[in-house]
Amino acid sequence: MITSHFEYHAPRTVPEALKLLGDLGEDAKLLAGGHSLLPMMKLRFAEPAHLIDLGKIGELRGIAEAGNEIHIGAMTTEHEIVNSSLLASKVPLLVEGAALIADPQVRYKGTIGGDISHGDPGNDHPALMMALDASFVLKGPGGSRTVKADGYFLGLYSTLLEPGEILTQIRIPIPAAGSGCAYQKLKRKTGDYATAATAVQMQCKGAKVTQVSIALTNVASTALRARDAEALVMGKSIDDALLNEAARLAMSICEPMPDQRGDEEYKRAMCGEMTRRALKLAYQRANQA
Amino acid sequence: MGNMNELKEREDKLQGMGTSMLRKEDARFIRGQGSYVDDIKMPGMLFGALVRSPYAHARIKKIDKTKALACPGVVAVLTAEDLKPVNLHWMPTVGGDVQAVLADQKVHFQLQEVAMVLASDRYAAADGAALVEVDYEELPVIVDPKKAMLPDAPVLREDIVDKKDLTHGPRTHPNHIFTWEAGNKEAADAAFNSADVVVREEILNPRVHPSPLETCGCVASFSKATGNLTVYVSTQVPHLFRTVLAMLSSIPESKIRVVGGDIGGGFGNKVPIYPGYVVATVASIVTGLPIKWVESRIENISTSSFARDYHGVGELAADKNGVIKGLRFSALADHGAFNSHVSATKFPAGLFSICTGSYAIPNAYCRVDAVFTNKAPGGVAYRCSLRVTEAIYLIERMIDVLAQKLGMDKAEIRRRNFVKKDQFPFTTPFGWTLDSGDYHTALDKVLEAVDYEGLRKEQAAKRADPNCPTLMGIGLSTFTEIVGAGPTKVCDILGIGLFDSCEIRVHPTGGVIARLGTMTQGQGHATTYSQIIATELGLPASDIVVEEGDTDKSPYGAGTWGSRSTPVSGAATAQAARKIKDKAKKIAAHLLEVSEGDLEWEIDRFKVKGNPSQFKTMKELCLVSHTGNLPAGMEQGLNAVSYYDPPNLTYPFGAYLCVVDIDKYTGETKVRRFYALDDCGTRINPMIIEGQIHGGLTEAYAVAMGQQVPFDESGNHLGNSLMDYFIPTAVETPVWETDHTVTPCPHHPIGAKGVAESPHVGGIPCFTNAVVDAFAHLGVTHMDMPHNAYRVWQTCNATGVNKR
Amino acid sequence: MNVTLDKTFPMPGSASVAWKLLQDIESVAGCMPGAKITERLDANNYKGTVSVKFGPASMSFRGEIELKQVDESKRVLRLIGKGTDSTGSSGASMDLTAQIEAVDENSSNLVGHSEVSVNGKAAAFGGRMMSSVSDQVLKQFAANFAARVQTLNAQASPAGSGTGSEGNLQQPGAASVSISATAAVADPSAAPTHLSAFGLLWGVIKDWLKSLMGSKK
Amino acid sequence: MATTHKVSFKLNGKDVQTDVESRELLIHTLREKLMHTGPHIGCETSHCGACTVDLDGRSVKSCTVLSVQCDGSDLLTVEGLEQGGVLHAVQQAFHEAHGLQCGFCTPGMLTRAYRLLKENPNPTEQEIRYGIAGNLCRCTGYQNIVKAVQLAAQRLAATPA
Repeated sequence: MITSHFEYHAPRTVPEALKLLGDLGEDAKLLAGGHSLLPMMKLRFAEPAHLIDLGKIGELRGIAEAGNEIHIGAMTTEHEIVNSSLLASKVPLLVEGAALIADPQVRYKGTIGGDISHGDPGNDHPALMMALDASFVLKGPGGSRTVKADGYFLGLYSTLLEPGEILTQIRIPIPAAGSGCAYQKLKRKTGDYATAATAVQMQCKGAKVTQVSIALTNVASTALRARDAEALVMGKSIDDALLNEAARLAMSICEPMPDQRGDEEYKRAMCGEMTRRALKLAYQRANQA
Repeated sequence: MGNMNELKEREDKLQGMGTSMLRKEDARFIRGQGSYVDDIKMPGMLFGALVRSPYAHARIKKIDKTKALACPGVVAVLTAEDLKPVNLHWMPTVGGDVQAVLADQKVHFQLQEVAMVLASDRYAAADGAALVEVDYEELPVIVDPKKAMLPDAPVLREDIVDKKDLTHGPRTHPNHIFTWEAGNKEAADAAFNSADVVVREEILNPRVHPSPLETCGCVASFSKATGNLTVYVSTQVPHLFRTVLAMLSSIPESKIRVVGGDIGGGFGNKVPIYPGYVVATVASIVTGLPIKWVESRIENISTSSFARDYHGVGELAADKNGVIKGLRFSALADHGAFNSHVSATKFPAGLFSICTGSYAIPNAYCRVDAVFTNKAPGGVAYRCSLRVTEAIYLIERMIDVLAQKLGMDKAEIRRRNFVKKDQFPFTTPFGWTLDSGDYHTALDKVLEAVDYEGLRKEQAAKRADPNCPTLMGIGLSTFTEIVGAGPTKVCDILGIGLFDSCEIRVHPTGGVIARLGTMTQGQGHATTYSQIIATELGLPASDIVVEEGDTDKSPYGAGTWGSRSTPVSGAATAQAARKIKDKAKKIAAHLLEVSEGDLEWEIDRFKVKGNPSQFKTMKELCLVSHTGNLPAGMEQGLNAVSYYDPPNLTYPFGAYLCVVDIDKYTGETKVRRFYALDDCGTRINPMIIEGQIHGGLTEAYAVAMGQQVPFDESGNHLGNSLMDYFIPTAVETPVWETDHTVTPCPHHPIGAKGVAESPHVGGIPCFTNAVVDAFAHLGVTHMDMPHNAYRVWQTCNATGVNKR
Repeated sequence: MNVTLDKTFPMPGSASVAWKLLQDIESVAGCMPGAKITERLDANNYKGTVSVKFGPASMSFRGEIELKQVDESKRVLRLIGKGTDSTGSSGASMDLTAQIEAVDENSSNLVGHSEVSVNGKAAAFGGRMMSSVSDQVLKQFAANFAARVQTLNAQASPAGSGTGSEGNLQQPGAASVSISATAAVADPSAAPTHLSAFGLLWGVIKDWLKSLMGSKK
Repeated sequence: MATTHKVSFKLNGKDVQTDVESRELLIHTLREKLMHTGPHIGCETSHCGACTVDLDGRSVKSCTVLSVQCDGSDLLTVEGLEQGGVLHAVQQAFHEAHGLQCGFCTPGMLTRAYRLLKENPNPTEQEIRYGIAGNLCRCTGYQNIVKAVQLAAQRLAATPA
């Protein structure tokens, strides 16, 4: 469990990091929290010649309110997210989701940007970002661009992030007051990836759902937006029959990969179950709010 | 009353048996000053990394060391060819087989040891290991033991294909290891033929791994100058380790020193001698340098001894009242690629024949067939005595199956079959003599504590409610353990009897040092042994030092496994102390000028009967024993050694009850309540006993609810890291409620029985019984472990309880 | 860890052109993402490497390819490739039976049946991705192969077709000079698919990572 | 081969400087170069937490931290908990509540408990279990560890540091 040799670089600014990334090209990898990359390198499945550590770039950290958005630096840790009173009051879904990631030590190091750039459907942030309609700021040699979370995740581990680009910031529109949300995650034990998980962000008027987004974790090669299920519940008040149908619609778009967590049938069923529970809870919260 | 207080003060000062003395061991551990094998650093020490096979069964066509040897820091690369000259490329196993130290022409399981790279540090060793090029030719693989004995099954062990017998009787197939039987088949069959009711169930104990938090490892250090070999190793059996090394290396045993140091948990994983140890030792002998070899976690789970992998069939025959008349248990045992299974010579299937459990069953027969497969070798006792978990799991499951068949309450059927208090000592049809017990009292105490009737009512109500989102299950386990191997007349390993020893030296000022042949791995020996001595000698436990694990210091013993420390070494300790006490009494009589008969013992002193002012404290006698003022002809000193050969094993028992709530829709099982009553006889340190029970129950929970070492059909590991291999965290682990009764062991000097394994052995069936009970009303009679959400959901799905 | 795949891919070229290309082992290898023939041992045996470097992930298998069977009449070819990765901790093999079915003079089908197996670390940590990955491997292969068929079909002259099986069997040797894996990368039509092949192997590697790690970047 | 880096950091209050390869892991630097063998190696894949140390006020798994990343950091290991011959409350509490057996997970567990109580001086049982979920123990079943953390919390509350 020892990595092969590599060179370590610790740029202090984003331009510095971009220059290194440009100069070193394919031989370089960005190091965020390291809890995916380093173990992979210890098993020698990954042998990059250079690591560019983003950990020393202060401008990549922090959580701030900017107009009707929350801006989060890509290198902000899960620990900081879980303990942010700003997020707790403005974007509780993110706090609820981040608290279910990995374990305390990993949350001290793991970053939201690393989680998203990774493009792993087992990671929790992709679905959370989709449910929150977040955008990502990608900086590259050619400057900066902002892309929507919905559409960012192209396939297993492939995203819109181009080689030479760095994800620097996450922008989340602050949900209207009176929104309800929930992240329901089934896992084997602390520290595990989701067998299936569902993120729901919802608004209601009276008992009727006026806005809802539903996103699914680890049931396909990317996080999925459950649009049919969303369409179904829009404008309706939620009861068990509707929950069953919404769950069925969510299940119908799953293409899970079998593993030690379960076979396709189980994972699909669990996606339905998590969806039903997340919807129910978000609906309750929206109506209590 | 003042006298009473004074007596109590003296008593308390000793912190003897029965007191929850805080552990002596903790002082260094809480400061990070433990000394585990990987902490050892010696001048010139090289680090060894093993090159392992990616294939489960393959011929080695070629090994090319060139690139590895060119790697900076790499000193040498050892293969089977290099070990041949010293004839150590293979080693004999305790199971009567041989095991490849480094793969000789063929690999028999995935990640088998193929070569060892020696380098200046672990970084260079890893670099070198990645550069050793091995060409393999894949061979057909057997993963499923049920396929091992098929007529057309590939022959796995070409090296022993001509061996008709691996010391445990004739082999009937090249992949067959042994067939072992016990009991009376005819009588059992007759009982089945005439029974009112018969039940049969196929019951698997899946392949699991003990996974102590510290993996296995050693530092072997051979001095070319003196010819002395010192091996620091994370082992549960330092003395047996030394004996085996002497046999293998032909170095005189007197020139080998094995040091256990601190052991980061063992749970059976640290009983065997692993190839890595042997290669490191040879490497040190060859280079004259210290060699460190330490497993990674993946290596640990994948290659150092697994446990279980028993594919069982249980059958019970009973009358219509649920009284069991006959038992037939069998198991197909997957021993992996080599029979390096650790068992006493006379018990190739360990103590499997304890499978009548706590019940008076007149006719019984059991049989175990062991076979080779392309999986890692071993089969250790994971927090139990060998094959006892498998045996107790079978009987505790089958009695539930029988109860369901008869529509009888699962507590009631146990009552009807228990060995009764007045039947002890009770000899089972397999010949074990259960020393003592009071099973009815234990069970009733538990049922009352949890309001069993109330729980059953709640369960009935929930079953009647179609909208209830959970299934409630109540599991019982009323087990009898068999620990403390064991009497030399039946128990030996490599011909060495399983007695154990204690040497006690008393110093003039009353300080005591005790040395034992056991090896603590967290059980708190330094504390409990000193408490035994404190009570026996009336000297404060705080002044008693206990040493174990250094074979140069401690007397010979078979080590710590099978809960044998208290039953065997605890007895040796008490007996050595009593020898000293007898001598002290003679000195006291001499000093007080009375006869020994006029003296009586009181806490920490001998006093003259009827004349309490006339006494000699033990502390005084310690000093006098080092003077000339002794009875005529008596030698100085207060020292003694005792070698204890137990007359019988000990039989701790318990009654456990578990309540689970199963989420019908996810299959998740929540343990709402677990109540564990244990009876381990005399309780030496209640705090430590409770800690051992917490730990054993947690390991039982891990095995029952999640642990399994999974393979694909090609023998590839599919879950050999801690991502997949289930070790529960504080979040998943249930809260444990503990209770006890005390039924002293009649044949043990202090009446103790051993406890650390009971919660594991008794806990596992209790969890399964609870999970199955949740589905019992739906006709489910058995579910194989592990009861993870995925597997339990499949039963929810099959029974339709998850329909919305 | 085994997976069996049966696939049919349409080829933009005549059966004879596709069949000719199929028998050119170097070209076939060249169509395999990251694959390369390093040595030809004899008419039916080759040494080669499958090596991919993408992002942090790199795995390179060295091994042998054996041409098991060539059935001119049915246009069926079977080859077996086996290898171990550079760290000696993983093994992989593929038993591929490929057939060319004529559709019309300018199109045909590549019908593939393959049994892929992965051993060791790759199976332990990437095994559960096997089928989808192998599936993508074949897609990439077919895309590259189709691109070549198209190129060759364009060049194909009436004379070019109808070459006897003898000639075809000798061709690989000669072809290994002219066509090679590197040529495949140069092939503009193959290039983009080659890139996405990177994407898929990136996927394999990251997948076992996911199976291993409880945690994240 | 790879260049080495000079790395300086505070270790249990003392300034240390050492040369490390880029790939060197903090756990190895601590154990093999700086002779702090309190933190242990249990899994190497950042699951078990035996290697937990306190890095700039965060509990981290030192098997998944590069030593070169720690330049200028402030590190605390189990060896640094005892101050002036006086055990830290968590150490004393683990002893008194029998929160350890084989002792292998203990240094990581103590270091984690130390940080947990700094961030949440009065945790509920559930908060404690959640807070130590990155540290595996095979011996105790966690029950006495939870008790120990609760006991330490009481002691710390009684004597503000």
